[in-house]
Amino acid sequence: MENLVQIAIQNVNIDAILPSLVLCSFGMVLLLMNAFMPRGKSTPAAWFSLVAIIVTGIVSLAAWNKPEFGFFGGVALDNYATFFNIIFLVAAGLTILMSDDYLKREGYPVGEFYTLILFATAGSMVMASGTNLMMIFLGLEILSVSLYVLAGFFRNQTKSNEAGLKYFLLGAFSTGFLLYGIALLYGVTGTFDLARMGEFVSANPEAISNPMAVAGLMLLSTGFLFKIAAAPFHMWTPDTYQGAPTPITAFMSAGPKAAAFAGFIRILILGLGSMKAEWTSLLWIIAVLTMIVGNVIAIYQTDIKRTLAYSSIAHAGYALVGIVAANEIGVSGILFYMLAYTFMNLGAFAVLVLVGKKGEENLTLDGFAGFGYKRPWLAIAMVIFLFSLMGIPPTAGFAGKFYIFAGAVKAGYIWLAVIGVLNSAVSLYYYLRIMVAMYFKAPTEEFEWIKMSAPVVASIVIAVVGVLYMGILPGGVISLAKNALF
Amino acid sequence: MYDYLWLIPFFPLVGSIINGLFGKKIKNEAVIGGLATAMIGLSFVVSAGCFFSLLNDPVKVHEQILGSWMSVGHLQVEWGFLLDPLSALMIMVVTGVGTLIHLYSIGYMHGEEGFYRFFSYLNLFCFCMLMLVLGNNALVMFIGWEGVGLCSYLLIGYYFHKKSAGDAAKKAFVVNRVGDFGFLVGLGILFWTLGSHGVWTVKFTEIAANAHLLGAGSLVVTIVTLCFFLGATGKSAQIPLYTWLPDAMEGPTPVSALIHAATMVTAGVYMIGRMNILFAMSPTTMLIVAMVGAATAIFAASIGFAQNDIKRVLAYSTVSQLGFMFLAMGVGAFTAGIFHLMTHAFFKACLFLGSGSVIHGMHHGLHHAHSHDDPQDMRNMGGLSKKMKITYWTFLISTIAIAGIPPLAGFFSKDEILWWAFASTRGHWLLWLTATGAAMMTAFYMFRLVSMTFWGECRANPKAKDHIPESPWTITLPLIILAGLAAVGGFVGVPALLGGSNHLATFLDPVFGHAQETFNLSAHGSHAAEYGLMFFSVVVASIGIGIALYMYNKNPELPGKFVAKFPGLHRAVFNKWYVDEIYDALFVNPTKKLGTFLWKGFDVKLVDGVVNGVASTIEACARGMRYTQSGLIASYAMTMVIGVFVIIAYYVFK
Amino acid sequence: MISVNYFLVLSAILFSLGVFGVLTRKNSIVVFMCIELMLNAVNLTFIALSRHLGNMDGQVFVLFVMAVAAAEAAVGLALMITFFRNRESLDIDDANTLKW
Amino acid sequence: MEILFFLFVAFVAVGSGVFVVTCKNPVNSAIALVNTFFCLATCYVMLDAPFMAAIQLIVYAGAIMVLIIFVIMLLNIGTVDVVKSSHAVAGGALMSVLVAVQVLYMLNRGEVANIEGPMTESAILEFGHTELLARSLFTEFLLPFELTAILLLVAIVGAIVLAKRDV
Repeated sequence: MENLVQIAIQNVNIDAILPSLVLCSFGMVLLLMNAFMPRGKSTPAAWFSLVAIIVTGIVSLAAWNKPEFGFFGGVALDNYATFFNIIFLVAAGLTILMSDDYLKREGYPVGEFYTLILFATAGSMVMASGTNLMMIFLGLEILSVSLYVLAGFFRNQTKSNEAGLKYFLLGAFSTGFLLYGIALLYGVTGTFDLARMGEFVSANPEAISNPMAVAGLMLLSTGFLFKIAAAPFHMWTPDTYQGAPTPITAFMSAGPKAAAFAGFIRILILGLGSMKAEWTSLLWIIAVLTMIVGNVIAIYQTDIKRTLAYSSIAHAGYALVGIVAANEIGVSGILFYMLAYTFMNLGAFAVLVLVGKKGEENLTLDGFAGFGYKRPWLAIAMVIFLFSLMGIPPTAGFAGKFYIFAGAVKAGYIWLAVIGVLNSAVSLYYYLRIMVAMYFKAPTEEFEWIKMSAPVVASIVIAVVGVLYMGILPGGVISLAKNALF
Repeated sequence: MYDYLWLIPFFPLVGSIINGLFGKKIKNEAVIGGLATAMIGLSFVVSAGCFFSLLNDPVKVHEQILGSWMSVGHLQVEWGFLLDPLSALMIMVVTGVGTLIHLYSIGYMHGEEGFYRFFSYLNLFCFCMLMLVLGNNALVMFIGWEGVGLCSYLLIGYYFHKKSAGDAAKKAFVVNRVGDFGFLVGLGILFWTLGSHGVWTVKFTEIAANAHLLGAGSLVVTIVTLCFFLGATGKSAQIPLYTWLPDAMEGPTPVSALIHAATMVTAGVYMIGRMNILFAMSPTTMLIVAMVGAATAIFAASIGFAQNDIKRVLAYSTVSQLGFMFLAMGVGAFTAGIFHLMTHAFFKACLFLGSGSVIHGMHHGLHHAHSHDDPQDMRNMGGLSKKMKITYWTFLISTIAIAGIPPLAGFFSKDEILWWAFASTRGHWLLWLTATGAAMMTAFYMFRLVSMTFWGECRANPKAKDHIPESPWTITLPLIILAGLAAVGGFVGVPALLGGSNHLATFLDPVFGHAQETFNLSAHGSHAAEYGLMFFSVVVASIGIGIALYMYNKNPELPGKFVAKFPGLHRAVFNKWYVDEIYDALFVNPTKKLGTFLWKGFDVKLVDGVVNGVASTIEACARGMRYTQSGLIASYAMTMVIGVFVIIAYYVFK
Repeated sequence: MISVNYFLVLSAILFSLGVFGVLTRKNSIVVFMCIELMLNAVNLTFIALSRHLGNMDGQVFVLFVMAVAAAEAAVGLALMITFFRNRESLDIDDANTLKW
Repeated sequence: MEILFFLFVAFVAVGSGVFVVTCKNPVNSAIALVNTFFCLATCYVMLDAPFMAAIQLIVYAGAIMVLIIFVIMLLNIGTVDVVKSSHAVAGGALMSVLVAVQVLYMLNRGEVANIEGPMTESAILEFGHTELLARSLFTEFLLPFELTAILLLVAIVGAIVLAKRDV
């Protein structure tokens, strides 16, 4: 029995889980803090959680180029994980910045909101650093359970309820498929550990053609594609994104999506690299379908939040192109794109938070009429985000798409790249409508004063800087992303 | 001097930022306009410095690298500028004409709401255009390429409270994006194909140096160049993507002059010039370029016959002249194309600004008379030569220039194009004939314009008649300078036949010479033939002028008779040969559009047809697909199960 | 010791039954119970495979799946309660304000 | 003999599963689901996993199902559930049959790996199932075990935030 304890202790490497550990600790302290705070005061919680994000960020950055492994190979805090950790933290930080005023406006100043965001981020980190299906699954569940709650956070609002319930039922349903996939892969390879799984599959090539392995791969992909919001598993996305509180929509479209990509890429390349032929051909179709579905349906939307929800589906499609390419440029392109998307999408949502009125009104195109002249600075920021979403140079969105499509072209998927470019031409249509409303429409009614608060403005400024920096000088970030490949 | 290259786009950018951010606070028009003009003026000074250094420099290609932008594998993309004779000439045109138009705008836009916005956009446009021209690789060029589209969008929609302006702006942007898509796809294929030969690059110099890897006349090079050409047709308003340009006249007149005549619309021509070696490698593409150019030239010219809006005539004229440039590029007369680009920038800018001056005066007069007549309608004009002397004379000079009467600028450039179209190794007499016909029409409609506007009796509202003033000096000074350039600008390219030495061709030889030598692109013919053609084109132009004078000046009632005699023909021309309607019938959802068609009569536009057609198809898809999103959890779950089933069925059972 | 395949087949049948329930039931609590049925079917697969392969990993995973199921049950039922408070219904077809 | 016993258990499991998805009354469904859980627990015992069987009963039948039944009672929705329109049922039936056929086919064609790990029958007899499980759980899977704590914490916080009435 003592042997066992020794074995366990030898393998406990706190450094390998330090970022998520720190974040969880902060989360628990915050939980206690909330318990003793007077009700209806969430601002201290917001600031505290920002501190948590910053401290965790420092801790994460300290791990750059100093990979740590531990827990019987279950955790790898390598550069890949660190890069994604930073993405999650940026997403969470920007979300927290834009949330406080929003929560007050909507009448839910509840500190637990931030606790849940912290835990969701910790779950994402576990997904990014897990090298074991069990770890990745648990990270995914911590993330999902937090998100179910956050999506339905406004418990008296019908829309929010509905968003939470839909997300929950469909998410749990997809968990069933994901688990079945994991079980089948376990049955074929006898392990959950990705490295051992990879060794086993390459040592036993007949496993590749084993229908159980293939079915396992596909079911597992289904689970992840659901979280990524790829067609045809995207159906929950628009409804949930529209109904969820706006900052949470922003958060969901950036952080958790990146987390799903992080886990998915690691599983595919590390664990199932030998089955590349299968998963590239699957994801090829899925990517095309996702891009088309997202972009085409978005055209017919009038609610801006819903439009952005569809656009986020389309962006998931672009990022999937990078997985199909599965080469250095493509995968580092995904890392880059996820960070870029975090900035541009959260920025756009931050503007939406400002423009919206209580009860999420004002989020149709009319709400933006004449915006460009009434609020020129905000409008310029919005234009920058929209440009980045469209993929117009010199913004981060262009650079990201460029890398991903260059990766696809280099891997020989030229048609995929062409379809991608064509899709981003289509996407122009609905982004442009927002710009037309902002610049070429007179305000329909007297424009209400937007209450600008420092934190939201800060989040917009950070996002603008991020988008422009990554667009004009993407070299730094992309070389980091390249270093981050495992 | 070359170290200061980066300053050229930098100045307008600074001006744009300052005006954009602080213009609202500055308020003072003189400061705002002065600043913007000074910034582009400084660019012009630096450009001139670079240009003249280059002129006396034996090394003709200079690059300035500011820093690394993106690196992808072996591909290094830099923030870099390229100065060679072609870009040197272009920056001179852009900054020179740009400065004059900025100056002009101070007077023209006086008192407009959002004065600062206008100058901010205008400077931003210059920045983007200079990035386009100076970029040393295709991606920097693409920034400019997108950027000019954006600025054009913003400026066309400047009068945003007018719905038509917003629609026109959107149309221009969307059509341009169709072209941009072609550009990107072409670039992607080029990049990939060169990459498969081990050369990963988007730099123009390296593309030119390695183009031979693609193989002359190969299918790849044809596809690549056709994609690029699609990009060019979007930006330069060629068939089939041309009709955004006439609509773009919704923007303020200086914008029409700068963007939709002198600079942005020539970007396509410039791009073909940049990639000349690739185009030279594909005779098929060259032929298509030439045919599209010639067709556009004659087609747009014929539409110009029957327009009554002064700016629309000029817009169709621009489309037509751009057609000439493409024809030149298509028959291998790269120098002639660029030459015509330059002279066209002078006289067309002058014409637009002149029309602006006329509109300005008419507006003033009509305003005085409290009349709501359209100040742009030529049927309300006439006899303005006495009221606006400077405007009249500069306008006339430019008109003669565009008509191709020697020794004004348009003659030399147009004649060179016609000669190449006839005698080049890639030319054909049909191309020549079409172009000559277009030249005759040009002379005709331009003189029709002049006589309706300036000659004869004034048909304006009697109260307005006496209150049409000449414009202030900020407006007339640019007119005088541009008219001067339109008069003498042609002498840089006097052909050898007339005792000139064609400085321009010599100057541009480092850019085009290689391709022209390698692929034997030259025009050969006897001197007699050359003289003959030259003479013939002058005669043809004169005939055009003559008819116009006869119909509109001597016998003002004749056009009416003509219309009465050939009503069908006139209506066909008046309605732009019904192309719009054909497009509609083909592309637009017939049931939905039938009502609109009957309601709007014959006034539906071509690209509206295509754009709306494609858009409505996509929208129909969107509408249909949207209903899959039923909001019902069970159906979502069903979709997921079907998805899983299909995926597994395919992979497990295949 | 009977063959692992028997258990796998039983698990597959239960899984499909769960899918059937999710697709056809309207009461969200029942839908959730059907999802639980699916998860249990997978658990059986895990344990059977674990026994067959002779390593404990699968059974440990089942422990975690149970924890996840418990967590989801708590959150899911809370969501259903709030939904019920707003709509006086648990019918998933009533969750239809967000669409198109 | 064992096989017969298994078949019986399987039959009961599937039968109660059918009840779960067809009973109109949610309470009946819940009871049927508990029955299925019992059958599964029996299967676990047959698979030499008595500890898992116990956990199955305690956690699933004991905790989760009680929670579900509690909520059903709380919301007092005894018999209101209506089954969907017949074509929805037909579609669901078709798809689930297809999925079943597919999975069975896949199981038929596929092969489970033939690895004989350390957890043999003799090992189980020697150390006991619970100890083997604990060894695994507290060494190799220590971290996931800790993570479940976070997961449950999140769930508790979330449930409280959602379900309480006042802010």
